[in-house]
Amino acid sequence: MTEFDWTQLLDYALMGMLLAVGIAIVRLRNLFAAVMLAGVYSLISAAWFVTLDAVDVAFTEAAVGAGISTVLMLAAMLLTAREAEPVKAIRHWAALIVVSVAGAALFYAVGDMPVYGDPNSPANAYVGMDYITSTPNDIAIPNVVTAVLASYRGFDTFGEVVVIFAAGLGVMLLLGLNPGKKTGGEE
Amino acid sequence: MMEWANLGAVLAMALAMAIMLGRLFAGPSLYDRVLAANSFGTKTVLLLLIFSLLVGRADGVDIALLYALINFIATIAILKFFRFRSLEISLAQMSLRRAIDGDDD
Amino acid sequence: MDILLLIRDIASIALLAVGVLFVLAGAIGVIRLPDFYTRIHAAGVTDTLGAELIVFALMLQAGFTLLAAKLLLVGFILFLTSPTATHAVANAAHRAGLNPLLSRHQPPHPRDTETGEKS
Amino acid sequence: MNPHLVLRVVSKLLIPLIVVFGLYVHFHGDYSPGGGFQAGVIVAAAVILYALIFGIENAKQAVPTGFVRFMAAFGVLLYGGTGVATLILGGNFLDYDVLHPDQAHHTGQHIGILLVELGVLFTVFSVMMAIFYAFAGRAPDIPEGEW
Repeated sequence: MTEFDWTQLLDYALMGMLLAVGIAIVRLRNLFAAVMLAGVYSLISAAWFVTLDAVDVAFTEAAVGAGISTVLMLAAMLLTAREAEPVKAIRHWAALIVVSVAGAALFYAVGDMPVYGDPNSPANAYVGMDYITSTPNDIAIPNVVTAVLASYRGFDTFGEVVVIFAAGLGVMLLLGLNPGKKTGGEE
Repeated sequence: MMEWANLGAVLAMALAMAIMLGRLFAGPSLYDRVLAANSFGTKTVLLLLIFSLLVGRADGVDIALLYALINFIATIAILKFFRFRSLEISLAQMSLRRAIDGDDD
Repeated sequence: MDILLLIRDIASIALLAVGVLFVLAGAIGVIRLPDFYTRIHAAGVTDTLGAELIVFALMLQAGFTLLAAKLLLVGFILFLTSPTATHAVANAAHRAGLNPLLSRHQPPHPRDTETGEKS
Repeated sequence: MNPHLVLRVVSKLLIPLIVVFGLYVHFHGDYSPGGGFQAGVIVAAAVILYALIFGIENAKQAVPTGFVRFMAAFGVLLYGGTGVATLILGGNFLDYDVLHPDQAHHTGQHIGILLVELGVLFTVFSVMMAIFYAFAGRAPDIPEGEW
Protein backbone atom coordinates (compact mmCIF):
# COMPACT_ATOMS: atom_id res chain seq x y z
CA MET A 1 0.00 0.00 0.00
CA THR A 2 2.93 2.30 -0.58
CA GLU A 3 1.66 3.48 -3.95
CA PHE A 4 0.55 7.07 -4.04
CA ASP A 5 -3.22 7.50 -4.33
CA TRP A 6 -3.50 10.08 -7.07
CA THR A 7 -7.18 10.84 -6.46
CA GLN A 8 -6.27 12.59 -3.23
CA LEU A 9 -4.90 15.40 -5.41
CA LEU A 10 -8.52 16.05 -6.33
CA ASP A 11 -9.43 16.27 -2.64
CA TYR A 12 -6.70 18.87 -2.09
CA ALA A 13 -7.84 20.87 -5.10
CA LEU A 14 -11.46 20.86 -3.92
CA MET A 15 -10.52 21.81 -0.37
CA GLY A 16 -8.35 24.65 -1.66
CA MET A 17 -11.27 25.93 -3.72
CA LEU A 18 -13.55 25.71 -0.68
CA LEU A 19 -11.12 27.83 1.29
CA ALA A 20 -10.84 30.41 -1.50
CA VAL A 21 -14.62 30.65 -1.89
CA GLY A 22 -15.10 31.00 1.86
CA ILE A 23 -12.65 33.89 2.05
CA ALA A 24 -14.23 35.52 -0.99
CA ILE A 25 -17.72 35.33 0.57
CA VAL A 26 -16.43 37.16 3.63
CA ARG A 27 -14.70 39.81 1.53
CA LEU A 28 -17.56 40.58 -0.84
CA ARG A 29 -19.86 43.53 -0.25
CA ASN A 30 -22.36 42.74 -2.99
CA LEU A 31 -24.96 40.41 -1.52
CA PHE A 32 -26.01 38.98 -4.90
CA ALA A 33 -22.46 37.84 -5.54
CA ALA A 34 -22.27 36.48 -1.98
CA VAL A 35 -25.43 34.39 -2.49
CA MET A 36 -24.05 33.12 -5.78
CA LEU A 37 -20.76 32.21 -4.15
CA ALA A 38 -22.65 30.41 -1.39
CA GLY A 39 -24.27 28.30 -4.11
CA VAL A 40 -20.85 27.62 -5.61
CA TYR A 41 -19.59 26.68 -2.14
CA SER A 42 -22.35 24.09 -1.83
CA LEU A 43 -21.48 22.82 -5.29
CA ILE A 44 -17.81 22.31 -4.40
CA SER A 45 -18.55 20.74 -1.05
CA ALA A 46 -21.02 18.34 -2.65
CA ALA A 47 -18.39 17.33 -5.20
CA TRP A 48 -16.02 16.80 -2.31
CA PHE A 49 -18.59 14.61 -0.54
CA VAL A 50 -18.76 12.48 -3.68
CA THR A 51 -15.00 11.97 -3.61
CA LEU A 52 -15.35 10.92 0.05
CA ASP A 53 -18.07 8.42 -1.00
CA ALA A 54 -20.82 10.14 0.99
CA VAL A 55 -23.24 10.20 -1.93
CA ASP A 56 -26.46 10.70 0.06
CA VAL A 57 -25.04 13.76 1.79
CA ALA A 58 -23.79 15.02 -1.56
CA PHE A 59 -27.26 14.57 -3.02
CA THR A 60 -28.86 16.61 -0.26
CA GLU A 61 -26.16 19.27 -0.46
CA ALA A 62 -26.59 19.55 -4.22
CA ALA A 63 -30.37 19.75 -4.11
CA VAL A 64 -30.77 22.00 -1.08
CA GLY A 65 -27.58 24.03 -0.85
CA ALA A 66 -26.94 24.75 -4.50
CA GLY A 67 -30.52 24.81 -5.74
CA ILE A 68 -33.35 25.67 -3.42
CA SER A 69 -31.53 27.76 -0.84
CA THR A 70 -29.99 29.96 -3.54
CA VAL A 71 -33.40 30.60 -5.05
CA LEU A 72 -35.06 31.20 -1.69
CA MET A 73 -32.32 33.55 -0.51
CA LEU A 74 -32.55 35.53 -3.73
CA ALA A 75 -36.32 35.72 -3.38
CA ALA A 76 -35.91 36.92 0.20
CA MET A 77 -33.31 39.46 -0.90
CA LEU A 78 -35.87 41.17 -3.11
CA LEU A 79 -37.29 42.54 0.14
CA THR A 80 -34.00 43.69 1.69
CA ALA A 81 -30.84 45.60 0.82
CA ARG A 82 -28.45 44.50 -1.89
CA GLU A 83 -25.22 45.78 -0.34
CA ALA A 84 -23.84 44.77 3.03
CA GLU A 85 -23.31 47.49 5.62
CA PRO A 86 -19.66 48.16 6.38
CA VAL A 87 -18.64 46.83 9.78
CA LYS A 88 -16.44 48.68 12.27
CA ALA A 89 -12.82 47.52 12.38
CA ILE A 90 -12.89 46.77 16.10
CA ARG A 91 -15.53 44.11 15.54
CA HIS A 92 -13.30 42.46 12.95
CA TRP A 93 -10.57 42.13 15.56
CA ALA A 94 -12.95 40.65 18.13
CA ALA A 95 -14.16 38.13 15.57
CA LEU A 96 -10.60 37.30 14.59
CA ILE A 97 -9.69 36.54 18.21
CA VAL A 98 -12.69 34.27 18.69
CA VAL A 99 -12.04 32.45 15.45
CA SER A 100 -8.33 32.03 16.23
CA VAL A 101 -9.03 30.52 19.64
CA ALA A 102 -11.69 28.18 18.27
CA GLY A 103 -9.43 27.21 15.36
CA ALA A 104 -6.51 26.50 17.67
CA ALA A 105 -8.74 24.28 19.82
CA LEU A 106 -9.89 22.41 16.72
CA PHE A 107 -6.31 21.97 15.51
CA TYR A 108 -5.42 20.64 18.94
CA ALA A 109 -8.26 18.15 18.69
CA VAL A 110 -7.25 16.94 15.23
CA GLY A 111 -4.49 14.81 16.77
CA ASP A 112 -7.09 12.65 18.50
CA MET A 113 -9.21 12.13 15.39
CA PRO A 114 -9.21 8.64 13.88
CA VAL A 115 -7.77 8.17 10.41
CA TYR A 116 -10.25 8.74 7.56
CA GLY A 117 -12.16 5.53 6.92
CA ASP A 118 -10.70 3.74 9.93
CA PRO A 119 -13.01 0.76 10.63
CA ASN A 120 -12.02 0.72 14.31
CA SER A 121 -12.94 4.32 15.03
CA PRO A 122 -15.75 4.75 17.60
CA ALA A 123 -18.17 6.09 15.00
CA ASN A 124 -17.73 3.07 12.77
CA ALA A 125 -17.00 0.26 15.19
CA TYR A 126 -20.12 -0.29 17.25
CA VAL A 127 -23.50 0.93 16.07
CA GLY A 128 -22.42 1.86 12.55
CA MET A 129 -20.95 -1.57 11.88
CA ASP A 130 -24.06 -3.09 13.42
CA TYR A 131 -26.31 -1.27 10.95
CA ILE A 132 -24.15 -2.31 8.02
CA THR A 133 -24.10 -5.97 8.99
CA SER A 134 -27.75 -6.29 9.95
CA THR A 135 -29.42 -4.24 7.21
CA PRO A 136 -29.43 -7.07 4.62
CA ASN A 137 -31.14 -9.37 7.14
CA ASP A 138 -33.52 -6.91 8.79
CA ILE A 139 -34.58 -4.57 5.99
CA ALA A 140 -33.32 -6.24 2.81
CA ILE A 141 -32.62 -3.07 0.87
CA PRO A 142 -29.21 -2.22 -0.56
CA ASN A 143 -28.95 1.43 0.51
CA VAL A 144 -27.97 1.41 4.17
CA VAL A 145 -28.51 5.16 4.52
CA THR A 146 -32.16 4.88 3.56
CA ALA A 147 -32.57 1.91 5.90
CA VAL A 148 -31.10 3.85 8.81
CA LEU A 149 -33.06 7.02 8.06
CA ALA A 150 -36.45 5.54 7.41
CA SER A 151 -36.51 2.35 9.45
CA TYR A 152 -33.92 2.15 12.23
CA ARG A 153 -34.15 5.84 13.06
CA GLY A 154 -37.74 6.34 11.97
CA PHE A 155 -38.52 8.32 15.11
CA ASP A 156 -35.75 10.83 14.37
CA THR A 157 -36.92 11.30 10.81
CA PHE A 158 -40.46 11.80 12.06
CA GLY A 159 -39.13 14.54 14.31
CA GLU A 160 -37.34 16.11 11.36
CA VAL A 161 -40.49 16.10 9.28
CA VAL A 162 -42.39 17.77 12.11
CA VAL A 163 -39.62 20.39 12.37
CA ILE A 164 -39.85 21.11 8.64
CA PHE A 165 -43.62 21.30 8.91
CA ALA A 166 -43.32 23.70 11.86
CA ALA A 167 -40.92 25.88 9.86
CA GLY A 168 -43.34 25.99 6.96
CA LEU A 169 -46.20 26.71 9.33
CA GLY A 170 -44.27 29.62 10.81
CA VAL A 171 -43.63 31.10 7.37
CA MET A 172 -47.25 30.64 6.37
CA LEU A 173 -48.53 32.27 9.56
CA LEU A 174 -46.10 35.20 9.53
CA LEU A 175 -46.00 36.04 5.83
CA GLY A 176 -49.06 34.36 4.35
CA LEU A 177 -49.25 32.44 1.11
CA ASN A 178 -51.13 35.09 -0.88
CA PRO A 179 -49.40 38.29 0.21
CA GLY A 180 -50.01 40.11 -3.07
CA LYS A 181 -53.78 39.82 -2.87
CA LYS A 182 -54.20 41.43 0.53
CA THR A 183 -51.66 44.23 0.44
CA GLY A 184 -51.72 44.90 -3.30
CA GLY A 185 -54.56 47.38 -3.13
CA GLU A 186 -53.18 49.44 -0.29
CA GLU A 187 -49.79 50.27 -1.71
CA MET B 1 -3.97 3.46 -19.39
CA MET B 2 -7.66 4.36 -19.24
CA GLU B 3 -7.36 5.18 -15.55
CA TRP B 4 -4.51 7.58 -16.17
CA ALA B 5 -6.44 9.32 -18.92
CA ASN B 6 -9.45 9.69 -16.64
CA LEU B 7 -7.29 10.92 -13.79
CA GLY B 8 -5.71 13.51 -16.02
CA ALA B 9 -9.14 14.60 -17.21
CA VAL B 10 -10.40 14.93 -13.63
CA LEU B 11 -7.45 17.06 -12.63
CA ALA B 12 -7.83 19.16 -15.77
CA MET B 13 -11.47 19.76 -14.81
CA ALA B 14 -10.35 20.83 -11.34
CA LEU B 15 -7.89 23.23 -12.99
CA ALA B 16 -10.64 24.64 -15.20
CA MET B 17 -12.85 25.05 -12.13
CA ALA B 18 -10.09 26.96 -10.36
CA ILE B 19 -9.68 29.27 -13.37
CA MET B 20 -13.45 29.87 -13.40
CA LEU B 21 -13.25 30.70 -9.72
CA GLY B 22 -10.76 33.42 -10.59
CA ARG B 23 -13.27 35.01 -12.98
CA LEU B 24 -15.99 34.53 -10.38
CA PHE B 25 -14.01 36.56 -7.84
CA ALA B 26 -12.71 39.17 -10.26
CA GLY B 27 -15.66 39.61 -12.62
CA PRO B 28 -16.28 43.33 -12.98
CA SER B 29 -20.01 43.04 -13.67
CA LEU B 30 -22.41 40.64 -12.05
CA TYR B 31 -23.11 39.07 -15.44
CA ASP B 32 -19.49 37.95 -15.63
CA ARG B 33 -20.00 36.27 -12.30
CA VAL B 34 -23.21 34.57 -13.43
CA LEU B 35 -21.47 33.34 -16.56
CA ALA B 36 -18.54 32.02 -14.53
CA ALA B 37 -20.85 30.34 -12.01
CA ASN B 38 -22.82 28.61 -14.76
CA SER B 39 -19.67 27.45 -16.50
CA PHE B 40 -18.31 26.34 -13.13
CA GLY B 41 -21.38 24.17 -12.65
CA THR B 42 -20.93 22.54 -16.05
CA LYS B 43 -17.34 21.73 -15.20
CA THR B 44 -18.39 20.28 -11.84
CA VAL B 45 -20.86 18.02 -13.64
CA LEU B 46 -18.08 16.80 -15.93
CA LEU B 47 -15.73 16.31 -12.99
CA LEU B 48 -18.30 14.18 -11.19
CA LEU B 49 -18.98 12.11 -14.30
CA ILE B 50 -15.32 11.39 -14.96
CA PHE B 51 -14.65 10.76 -11.28
CA SER B 52 -17.46 8.24 -10.92
CA LEU B 53 -16.13 6.32 -13.90
CA LEU B 54 -12.59 6.61 -12.60
CA VAL B 55 -13.38 4.95 -9.28
CA GLY B 56 -16.14 2.74 -10.69
CA ARG B 57 -18.97 3.95 -8.47
CA ALA B 58 -22.02 4.78 -10.52
CA ASP B 59 -23.70 6.89 -7.84
CA GLY B 60 -21.83 10.02 -8.86
CA VAL B 61 -23.72 10.07 -12.16
CA ASP B 62 -27.05 10.65 -10.37
CA ILE B 63 -25.58 13.62 -8.58
CA ALA B 64 -24.13 14.97 -11.81
CA LEU B 65 -27.57 14.68 -13.39
CA LEU B 66 -29.08 16.61 -10.51
CA TYR B 67 -26.40 19.30 -10.81
CA ALA B 68 -27.01 19.77 -14.49
CA LEU B 69 -30.67 20.50 -13.72
CA ILE B 70 -30.19 22.55 -10.53
CA ASN B 71 -27.46 24.68 -12.05
CA PHE B 72 -29.82 25.87 -14.77
CA ILE B 73 -32.52 26.80 -12.25
CA ALA B 74 -30.06 28.73 -10.08
CA THR B 75 -28.76 30.65 -13.11
CA ILE B 76 -32.26 31.61 -14.21
CA ALA B 77 -33.15 32.66 -10.65
CA ILE B 78 -30.10 34.90 -10.33
CA LEU B 79 -30.80 36.54 -13.68
CA LYS B 80 -34.46 37.10 -12.91
CA PHE B 81 -33.95 38.53 -9.47
CA PHE B 82 -30.91 40.59 -10.35
CA ARG B 83 -32.41 42.48 -13.27
CA PHE B 84 -34.96 43.97 -10.93
CA ARG B 85 -32.36 45.56 -8.73
CA SER B 86 -29.82 46.51 -11.36
CA LEU B 87 -31.58 49.79 -12.12
CA GLU B 88 -31.28 50.92 -8.52
CA ILE B 89 -35.05 51.06 -8.27
CA SER B 90 -36.40 50.32 -4.85
CA LEU B 91 -39.49 48.27 -4.36
CA ALA B 92 -41.69 51.23 -3.46
CA GLN B 93 -40.47 53.28 -6.44
CA MET B 94 -41.18 50.44 -8.79
CA SER B 95 -44.72 49.90 -7.62
CA LEU B 96 -45.26 53.66 -7.73
CA ARG B 97 -43.98 53.82 -11.29
CA ARG B 98 -46.16 50.94 -12.36
CA ALA B 99 -49.15 52.56 -10.70
CA ILE B 100 -48.49 55.78 -12.64
CA ASP B 101 -47.87 54.05 -15.94
CA GLY B 102 -50.84 51.85 -15.37
CA ASP B 103 -49.30 48.94 -17.27
CA ASP B 104 -50.64 45.90 -15.60
CA ASP B 105 -49.19 42.90 -17.32
CA MET C 1 -11.69 -8.97 -29.43
CA ASP C 2 -8.69 -7.37 -27.80
CA ILE C 3 -8.22 -5.23 -30.85
CA LEU C 4 -11.78 -3.96 -30.51
CA LEU C 5 -11.21 -3.12 -26.86
CA LEU C 6 -8.01 -1.34 -27.75
CA ILE C 7 -9.76 0.65 -30.45
CA ARG C 8 -12.50 1.55 -27.99
CA ASP C 9 -9.97 2.71 -25.44
CA ILE C 10 -8.05 4.75 -27.96
CA ALA C 11 -11.22 6.37 -29.29
CA SER C 12 -12.34 7.14 -25.76
CA ILE C 13 -9.00 8.68 -24.83
CA ALA C 14 -8.93 10.72 -28.01
CA LEU C 15 -12.46 12.08 -27.40
CA LEU C 16 -11.61 12.77 -23.77
CA ALA C 17 -8.42 14.61 -24.72
CA VAL C 18 -10.16 16.78 -27.30
CA GLY C 19 -13.00 17.54 -24.89
CA VAL C 20 -10.63 18.48 -22.08
CA LEU C 21 -8.71 20.66 -24.53
CA PHE C 22 -11.90 22.51 -25.45
CA VAL C 23 -12.93 22.99 -21.83
CA LEU C 24 -9.49 24.25 -20.81
CA ALA C 25 -9.33 26.56 -23.81
CA GLY C 26 -12.71 27.96 -22.82
CA ALA C 27 -11.57 28.45 -19.25
CA ILE C 28 -8.47 30.30 -20.35
CA GLY C 29 -10.59 32.40 -22.68
CA VAL C 30 -12.92 33.35 -19.84
CA ILE C 31 -10.07 34.59 -17.70
CA ARG C 32 -8.08 36.28 -20.48
CA LEU C 33 -10.53 37.93 -22.86
CA PRO C 34 -11.21 41.64 -22.42
CA ASP C 35 -14.97 42.08 -22.02
CA PHE C 36 -18.16 40.24 -21.18
CA TYR C 37 -19.39 39.48 -24.69
CA THR C 38 -16.11 37.95 -25.78
CA ARG C 39 -15.94 35.93 -22.56
CA ILE C 40 -19.38 34.53 -23.17
CA HIS C 41 -18.16 33.30 -26.54
CA ALA C 42 -15.33 31.47 -24.85
CA ALA C 43 -17.47 29.94 -22.11
CA GLY C 44 -20.71 29.14 -23.90
CA VAL C 45 -19.45 27.59 -27.10
CA THR C 46 -16.58 25.50 -25.80
CA ASP C 47 -18.47 24.29 -22.74
CA THR C 48 -21.21 22.68 -24.78
CA LEU C 49 -18.90 21.01 -27.30
CA GLY C 50 -16.34 19.94 -24.70
CA ALA C 51 -19.01 18.54 -22.41
CA GLU C 52 -20.61 16.52 -25.20
CA LEU C 53 -17.24 15.11 -26.30
CA ILE C 54 -16.38 14.11 -22.73
CA VAL C 55 -19.79 12.51 -22.22
CA PHE C 56 -19.37 10.49 -25.42
CA ALA C 57 -15.91 9.40 -24.33
CA LEU C 58 -17.31 8.21 -21.01
CA MET C 59 -20.18 6.42 -22.78
CA LEU C 60 -17.61 4.48 -24.78
CA GLN C 61 -16.00 3.43 -21.51
CA ALA C 62 -19.30 2.44 -19.93
CA GLY C 63 -20.51 0.16 -22.72
CA PHE C 64 -24.14 -0.91 -23.07
CA THR C 65 -25.26 -0.42 -19.48
CA LEU C 66 -27.70 1.65 -17.46
CA LEU C 67 -24.74 3.89 -16.73
CA ALA C 68 -24.41 4.72 -20.43
CA ALA C 69 -28.11 5.62 -20.58
CA LYS C 70 -27.71 7.95 -17.62
CA LEU C 71 -24.64 9.50 -19.23
CA LEU C 72 -26.65 10.05 -22.41
CA LEU C 73 -29.33 11.76 -20.35
CA VAL C 74 -26.72 14.02 -18.72
CA GLY C 75 -25.37 14.83 -22.15
CA PHE C 76 -28.85 15.65 -23.42
CA ILE C 77 -29.60 17.89 -20.45
CA LEU C 78 -26.27 19.69 -20.77
CA PHE C 79 -26.92 20.07 -24.49
CA LEU C 80 -30.19 21.82 -23.67
CA THR C 81 -29.32 23.84 -20.59
CA SER C 82 -25.82 25.07 -21.34
CA PRO C 83 -26.65 27.07 -24.48
CA THR C 84 -29.93 28.22 -22.97
CA ALA C 85 -28.27 29.53 -19.83
CA THR C 86 -25.63 31.27 -21.94
CA HIS C 87 -28.35 32.82 -24.06
CA ALA C 88 -30.21 33.97 -20.97
CA VAL C 89 -27.10 35.57 -19.47
CA ALA C 90 -26.25 37.35 -22.71
CA ASN C 91 -29.84 38.49 -23.15
CA ALA C 92 -30.04 39.81 -19.60
CA ALA C 93 -26.73 41.65 -19.89
CA HIS C 94 -27.81 43.17 -23.20
CA ARG C 95 -31.13 44.33 -21.77
CA ALA C 96 -29.42 45.73 -18.69
CA GLY C 97 -27.42 47.95 -21.01
CA LEU C 98 -24.00 46.39 -20.69
CA ASN C 99 -22.11 47.75 -23.68
CA PRO C 100 -19.64 45.64 -25.60
CA LEU C 101 -16.06 46.87 -25.77
CA LEU C 102 -15.70 48.41 -29.22
CA SER C 103 -12.71 50.08 -30.77
CA ARG C 104 -13.82 53.14 -32.75
CA HIS C 105 -17.25 52.83 -34.26
CA GLN C 106 -19.71 52.98 -31.45
CA PRO C 107 -23.20 52.22 -32.78
CA PRO C 108 -26.11 53.36 -30.62
CA HIS C 109 -27.27 50.79 -28.14
CA PRO C 110 -30.49 49.11 -29.31
CA ARG C 111 -32.23 50.13 -26.16
CA ASP C 112 -31.72 53.80 -26.97
CA THR C 113 -33.26 53.41 -30.42
CA GLU C 114 -36.43 51.85 -29.02
CA THR C 115 -39.47 54.00 -28.55
CA GLY C 116 -38.29 55.95 -25.57
CA GLU C 117 -40.57 54.71 -22.83
CA LYS C 118 -37.65 54.18 -20.49
CA SER C 119 -36.59 57.85 -20.73
CA MET D 1 -42.38 38.63 -29.76
CA ASN D 2 -41.87 37.17 -26.35
CA PRO D 3 -38.41 38.10 -25.08
CA HIS D 4 -37.94 34.73 -23.41
CA LEU D 5 -39.04 32.40 -26.17
CA VAL D 6 -35.95 30.21 -25.93
CA LEU D 7 -36.25 29.95 -22.16
CA ARG D 8 -39.93 29.07 -22.39
CA VAL D 9 -39.43 26.30 -24.93
CA VAL D 10 -36.45 24.77 -23.15
CA SER D 11 -38.04 24.88 -19.72
CA LYS D 12 -41.23 23.31 -21.07
CA LEU D 13 -38.99 20.43 -22.09
CA LEU D 14 -37.06 20.40 -18.84
CA ILE D 15 -39.79 20.72 -16.21
CA PRO D 16 -41.37 17.29 -16.84
CA LEU D 17 -37.88 15.82 -16.95
CA ILE D 18 -37.05 17.32 -13.54
CA VAL D 19 -40.29 16.02 -12.01
CA VAL D 20 -39.69 12.53 -13.40
CA PHE D 21 -36.13 12.62 -12.10
CA GLY D 22 -37.43 13.62 -8.68
CA LEU D 23 -39.85 10.68 -8.68
CA TYR D 24 -37.00 8.40 -9.77
CA VAL D 25 -34.94 9.67 -6.84
CA HIS D 26 -37.83 8.91 -4.52
CA PHE D 27 -38.82 5.45 -5.72
CA HIS D 28 -35.26 4.36 -6.38
CA GLY D 29 -34.11 5.58 -2.97
CA ASP D 30 -33.84 2.01 -1.69
CA TYR D 31 -31.18 1.19 -4.24
CA SER D 32 -29.31 4.40 -4.97
CA PRO D 33 -28.67 7.68 -3.14
CA GLY D 34 -31.69 9.81 -2.51
CA GLY D 35 -35.03 9.57 -0.78
CA GLY D 36 -38.09 11.54 0.05
CA PHE D 37 -36.31 14.69 1.22
CA GLN D 38 -34.22 15.09 -1.91
CA ALA D 39 -37.15 14.16 -4.15
CA GLY D 40 -39.35 16.79 -2.51
CA VAL D 41 -36.70 19.44 -3.06
CA ILE D 42 -36.23 18.44 -6.69
CA VAL D 43 -39.96 18.50 -7.49
CA ALA D 44 -40.24 21.87 -5.73
CA ALA D 45 -37.33 23.11 -7.86
CA ALA D 46 -39.27 22.15 -10.98
CA VAL D 47 -42.30 24.18 -9.89
CA ILE D 48 -40.04 27.09 -8.93
CA LEU D 49 -38.51 27.03 -12.40
CA TYR D 50 -42.03 27.23 -13.80
CA ALA D 51 -42.80 30.15 -11.49
CA LEU D 52 -39.61 31.95 -12.50
CA ILE D 53 -40.27 31.73 -16.20
CA PHE D 54 -44.06 31.86 -16.49
CA GLY D 55 -44.78 34.07 -13.47
CA ILE D 56 -45.88 33.33 -9.95
CA GLU D 57 -49.57 33.78 -10.70
CA ASN D 58 -49.47 31.01 -13.27
CA ALA D 59 -47.58 28.80 -10.87
CA LYS D 60 -50.22 29.42 -8.23
CA GLN D 61 -52.81 28.14 -10.67
CA ALA D 62 -50.78 25.00 -11.32
CA VAL D 63 -49.96 24.38 -7.64
CA PRO D 64 -52.62 26.26 -5.66
CA THR D 65 -51.82 27.60 -2.24
CA GLY D 66 -54.63 25.59 -0.71
CA PHE D 67 -53.04 22.44 -2.10
CA VAL D 68 -49.68 23.46 -0.62
CA ARG D 69 -51.28 24.07 2.76
CA PHE D 70 -53.09 20.73 2.64
CA MET D 71 -50.09 18.69 1.50
CA ALA D 72 -47.76 20.09 4.17
CA ALA D 73 -50.03 18.72 6.86
CA PHE D 74 -50.91 15.58 4.91
CA GLY D 75 -47.25 14.53 4.69
CA VAL D 76 -46.83 14.61 8.45
CA LEU D 77 -50.15 12.80 8.78
CA LEU D 78 -49.03 10.10 6.34
CA TYR D 79 -45.81 9.58 8.28
CA GLY D 80 -47.55 9.43 11.63
CA GLY D 81 -50.41 7.40 10.18
CA THR D 82 -47.99 4.73 9.00
CA GLY D 83 -46.75 4.48 12.56
CA VAL D 84 -50.28 4.26 13.94
CA ALA D 85 -51.14 1.63 11.35
CA THR D 86 -48.25 -0.52 12.50
CA LEU D 87 -49.47 -0.05 16.09
CA ILE D 88 -52.97 -1.19 15.13
CA LEU D 89 -51.63 -4.20 13.25
CA GLY D 90 -49.88 -5.32 16.40
CA GLY D 91 -46.30 -4.12 16.02
CA ASN D 92 -44.33 -1.30 17.56
CA PHE D 93 -44.63 2.29 16.35
CA LEU D 94 -42.99 2.48 12.90
CA ASP D 95 -42.14 -1.23 12.93
CA TYR D 96 -42.96 -1.89 9.27
CA ASP D 97 -42.61 -5.67 9.28
CA VAL D 98 -46.27 -6.12 10.21
CA LEU D 99 -47.50 -4.24 7.13
CA HIS D 100 -47.15 -7.27 4.87
CA PRO D 101 -47.33 -10.98 5.69
CA ASP D 102 -44.29 -11.81 3.56
CA GLN D 103 -41.72 -11.84 6.35
CA ALA D 104 -39.04 -13.70 4.40
CA HIS D 105 -38.40 -10.91 1.91
CA HIS D 106 -39.22 -8.06 4.29
CA THR D 107 -41.83 -6.68 1.90
CA GLY D 108 -43.41 -4.83 4.81
CA GLN D 109 -40.20 -2.87 5.29
CA HIS D 110 -40.24 -1.84 1.62
CA ILE D 111 -43.85 -0.67 1.82
CA GLY D 112 -43.28 1.13 5.10
CA ILE D 113 -40.18 2.94 3.90
CA LEU D 114 -41.90 4.03 0.70
CA LEU D 115 -44.94 5.33 2.59
CA VAL D 116 -42.86 7.15 5.15
CA GLU D 117 -40.63 8.71 2.51
CA LEU D 118 -43.73 9.71 0.56
CA GLY D 119 -44.84 11.63 3.64
CA VAL D 120 -41.44 13.31 3.79
CA LEU D 121 -41.72 14.16 0.08
CA PHE D 122 -45.13 15.81 0.48
CA THR D 123 -44.11 17.86 3.48
CA VAL D 124 -40.78 19.00 2.08
CA PHE D 125 -42.27 19.86 -1.31
CA SER D 126 -45.09 21.92 0.17
CA VAL D 127 -42.92 23.69 2.71
CA MET D 128 -40.44 24.69 0.00
CA MET D 129 -43.29 25.94 -2.16
CA ALA D 130 -44.81 27.81 0.80
CA ILE D 131 -41.53 29.58 1.55
CA PHE D 132 -41.08 30.47 -2.11
CA TYR D 133 -44.63 31.80 -2.44
CA ALA D 134 -44.33 33.74 0.80
CA PHE D 135 -41.09 35.50 -0.15
CA ALA D 136 -41.28 35.82 -3.92
CA GLY D 137 -44.98 36.64 -3.84
CA ARG D 138 -44.42 39.72 -1.67
CA ALA D 139 -42.46 41.62 -4.29
CA PRO D 140 -44.41 42.64 -7.38
CA ASP D 141 -43.87 40.06 -10.07
CA ILE D 142 -41.18 41.11 -12.51
CA PRO D 143 -42.81 41.68 -15.91
CA GLU D 144 -41.65 39.93 -19.06
CA GLY D 145 -39.58 42.67 -20.60
CA GLU D 146 -37.90 43.71 -17.40
CA TRP D 147 -35.44 40.89 -16.93
